[in-house]
Amino acid sequence: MKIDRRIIFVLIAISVAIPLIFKIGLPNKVTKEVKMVYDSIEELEQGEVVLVSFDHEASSLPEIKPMAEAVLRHCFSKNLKVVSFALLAEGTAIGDEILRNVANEYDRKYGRDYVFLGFRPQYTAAILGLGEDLHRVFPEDYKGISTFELPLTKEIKNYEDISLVVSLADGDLPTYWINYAEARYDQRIAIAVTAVMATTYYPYLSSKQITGLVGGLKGAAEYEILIDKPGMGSKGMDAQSVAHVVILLLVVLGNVSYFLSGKLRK
Amino acid sequence: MLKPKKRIFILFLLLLFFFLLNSITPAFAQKNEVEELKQRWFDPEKANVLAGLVTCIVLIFFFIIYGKKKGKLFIREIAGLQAIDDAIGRATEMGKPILYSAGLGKMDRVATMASMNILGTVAEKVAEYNTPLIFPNYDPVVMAVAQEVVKESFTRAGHPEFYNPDNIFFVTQSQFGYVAAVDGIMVRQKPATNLFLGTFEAESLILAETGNSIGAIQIAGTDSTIQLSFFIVACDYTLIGEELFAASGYLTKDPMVLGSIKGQDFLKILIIILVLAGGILATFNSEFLTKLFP
Amino acid sequence: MDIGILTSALLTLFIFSFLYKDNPFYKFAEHLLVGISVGYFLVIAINTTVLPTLFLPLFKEGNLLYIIPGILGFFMFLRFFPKISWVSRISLALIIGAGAGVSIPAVIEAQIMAQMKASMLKFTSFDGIVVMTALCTTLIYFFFSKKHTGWFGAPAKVGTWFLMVFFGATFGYTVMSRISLLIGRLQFLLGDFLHIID
Amino acid sequence: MRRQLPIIVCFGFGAFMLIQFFIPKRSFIFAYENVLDWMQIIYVFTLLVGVANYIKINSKKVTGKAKGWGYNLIALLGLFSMVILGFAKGTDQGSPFLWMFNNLQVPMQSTMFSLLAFFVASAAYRGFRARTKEATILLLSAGIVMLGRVPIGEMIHSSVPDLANWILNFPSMAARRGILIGIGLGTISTSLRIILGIERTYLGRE
Repeated sequence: MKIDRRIIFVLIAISVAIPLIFKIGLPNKVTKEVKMVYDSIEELEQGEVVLVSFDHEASSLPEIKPMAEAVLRHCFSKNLKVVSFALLAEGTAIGDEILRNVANEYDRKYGRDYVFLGFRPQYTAAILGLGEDLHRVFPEDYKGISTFELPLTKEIKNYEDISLVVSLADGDLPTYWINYAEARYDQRIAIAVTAVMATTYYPYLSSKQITGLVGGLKGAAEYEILIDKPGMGSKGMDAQSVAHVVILLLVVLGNVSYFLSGKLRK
Repeated sequence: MLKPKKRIFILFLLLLFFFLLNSITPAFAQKNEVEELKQRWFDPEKANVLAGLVTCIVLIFFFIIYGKKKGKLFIREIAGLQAIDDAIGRATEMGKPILYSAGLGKMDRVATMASMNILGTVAEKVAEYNTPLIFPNYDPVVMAVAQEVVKESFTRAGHPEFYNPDNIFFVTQSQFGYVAAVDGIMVRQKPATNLFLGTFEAESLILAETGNSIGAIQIAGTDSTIQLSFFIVACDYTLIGEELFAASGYLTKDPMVLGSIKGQDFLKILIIILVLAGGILATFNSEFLTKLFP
Repeated sequence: MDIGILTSALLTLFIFSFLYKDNPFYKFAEHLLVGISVGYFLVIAINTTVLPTLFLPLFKEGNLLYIIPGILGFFMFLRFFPKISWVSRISLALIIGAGAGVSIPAVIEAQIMAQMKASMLKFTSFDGIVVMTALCTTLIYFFFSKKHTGWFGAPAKVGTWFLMVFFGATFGYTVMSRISLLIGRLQFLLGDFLHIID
Repeated sequence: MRRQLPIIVCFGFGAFMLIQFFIPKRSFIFAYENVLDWMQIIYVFTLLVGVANYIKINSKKVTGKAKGWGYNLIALLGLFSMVILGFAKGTDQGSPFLWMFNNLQVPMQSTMFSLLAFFVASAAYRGFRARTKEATILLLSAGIVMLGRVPIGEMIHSSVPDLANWILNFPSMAARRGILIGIGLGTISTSLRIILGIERTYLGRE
């Protein structure tokens, strides 16, 4: 049976829009890999440094933003210091803005509690460079202030002064973090990636090369449960469920019609 | 290839250069272990990686030399490759063009290099029948290389006059801008065959779905594991990861490349044996093998 | 209404119009998007890379070593002049060569040896057996020196089954990601733009 | 010279970057840091070449009044307004540059991406048919993961999310590991061939 693609398109639009308007309130359960990220931040002492890297493009913002907000809220509520930058150009302005907004929620001060260092292309070189000297890779922050002058970065030399790296990614950048920062400098790495990339990183989870994994909007929703601050992730979960069911029904319909047409031909 | 003597000489020069650099840099204070380590010539913690490296180099080299000597090595057929031949034939019969895309990869990606090698063979076949080969590009460097490869292939096939550089063109460095352009080409020119070989990202599904809607035969191959799942669902044949690399060796028939593929096969056997041995030891609570790994 | 939200909403709708079919609104948005993204990239690249990592050490700190990458970078522009375009290959050779050199030990350590270690599981656990079987059979599938027939065909076949499990799981997970993106856009249209939801 | 020089450079830097991994000596680290800087800088220039190429092609279409040149003009306008605003007024909070990014680029790009939600649904409908044993496995695995990753899966049966997680964590993970190791071996052998100058497609065949 051939359905015009546009009918499928309309079905999908409806199945996402309706649950957004009329909330159902399906329950959500926290998975182990998300809890592991939460724990690896939870166990840090006040004042330790977390490096948050915005390794994504503007297109995946709907998934990255809820995850970034949840993780940053956790960091700031724990009084951790946050050093941040972007390894993909489009993450730059986005990262700067998300970081500033969340920091303001918690009254954190720029330069003392958090910094944003801007963008570096050629991520291999940047990640490796951080293992030797942060000031060399980032002589200045995003605003052009020397990293030797900012109170927070003044104290940081390389990975030895960074307790955890969180890579927010929509591509294979975490692989570079693992291949270079983890393997070469024993840096602890947690990742928050779009759902599409999540399966890619399960092997690293079981080999303990990453300390945890937050996967997409669902992961964000789970993280929001853990820090007890419902946000964008939780709001989208109903729509997610309904859309999945509609797609599965379409697949079932496709198969039923396939087998029926096969029988008719016989 | 460079002569071995020359190679050692260059390496020596390079080392000398860096030593000179070193002598003019200010001395660092030597305080702790890290500083002490920085006086040494070898980092003992990396011994296991060195062992792995030596194993890889020895095996791959051995088979490269072996291949060079023997001239011809056996490589099994790869399903997607046979399909490429048929697909070219089909386009010729129908008098329709063939669309080629190397995806978003830059020239330093292994998949892009493999794609260029395959492009050479495809172009040679296409030249015999004078079937148009359209190749929109995402990266200007890849485009330049592709033009040279195709031109050379047409010459080798004895039809340099059929080569049209305007068919291999640069589109844009924006992912979705590129997709939109390729989609436009598909809808307007209706190619009989689409070849997607290289590094792909989210655009894979849009390309494959549009290609499907115009009824083209589609053969894909990529090293991006995620996109493989879309190609598998939406294309007729898919070269999975290493198959793409091997395919380029299979087509070029370069004994040195084939040799290195053999070398990889032996490494795979070694990996399987080691993993199973490690599993057996782990069953008896021995960490003898696992301890050796990083 | 906020002009920013109005603009984004209109452009969002222009792009969604592609689902019906290709049309001038979509083409307008598409070209505008490409242009703007290239412009954005140019500004960010110059502000945050060319200036601090090349010009700052070269002109402010007087570190003459940086002349080398400066010149090599400049070589890339010689691509536009066919007669001397070959010079740009030197720069390309450096990136590709050095990249290849860095990647070999990194791949051996993280992508091969660490993965092998993680797969050495106990044969007494079901999960361990599954992991080792799946790993070994997929590796056999990628074996090119021998035809997948006879005794060798069976494990290769099992390997394809595990590959299919992976492809299916990835597809399923991806569906999730793509729907999330749509949720994000609809949250914007229904919330920030139309104020139907909060 | 034309052919030899790039191969020599490639070999020199490739071999150095390979061996320095094992040598913690200060001089080597210094040299290695420098090479990393160089790679970064040259890389930016290759991207700038792409931008220059883009401007060249679009202006050619506009001045030549090629079909649909109006669209190329829009692209150029977008590009130059970003560049002029970015350099004249800065990129800080509240700058017009950032406004353009947030209100034009971000929404368009994420909408483009969200089109995939529709395509993925139509591909699933068309592609997931239980024709062969392999296709059936593909279909089942996709279905279980799709259900298991959303709250509704748990309402159907409490073991659905666990089953989905098990698939992701064990068979699927191990198969991907197999693909990864294969690609890794391919990368190593290609990289070795590049360093030795056997593989030189990137230079273009001459």
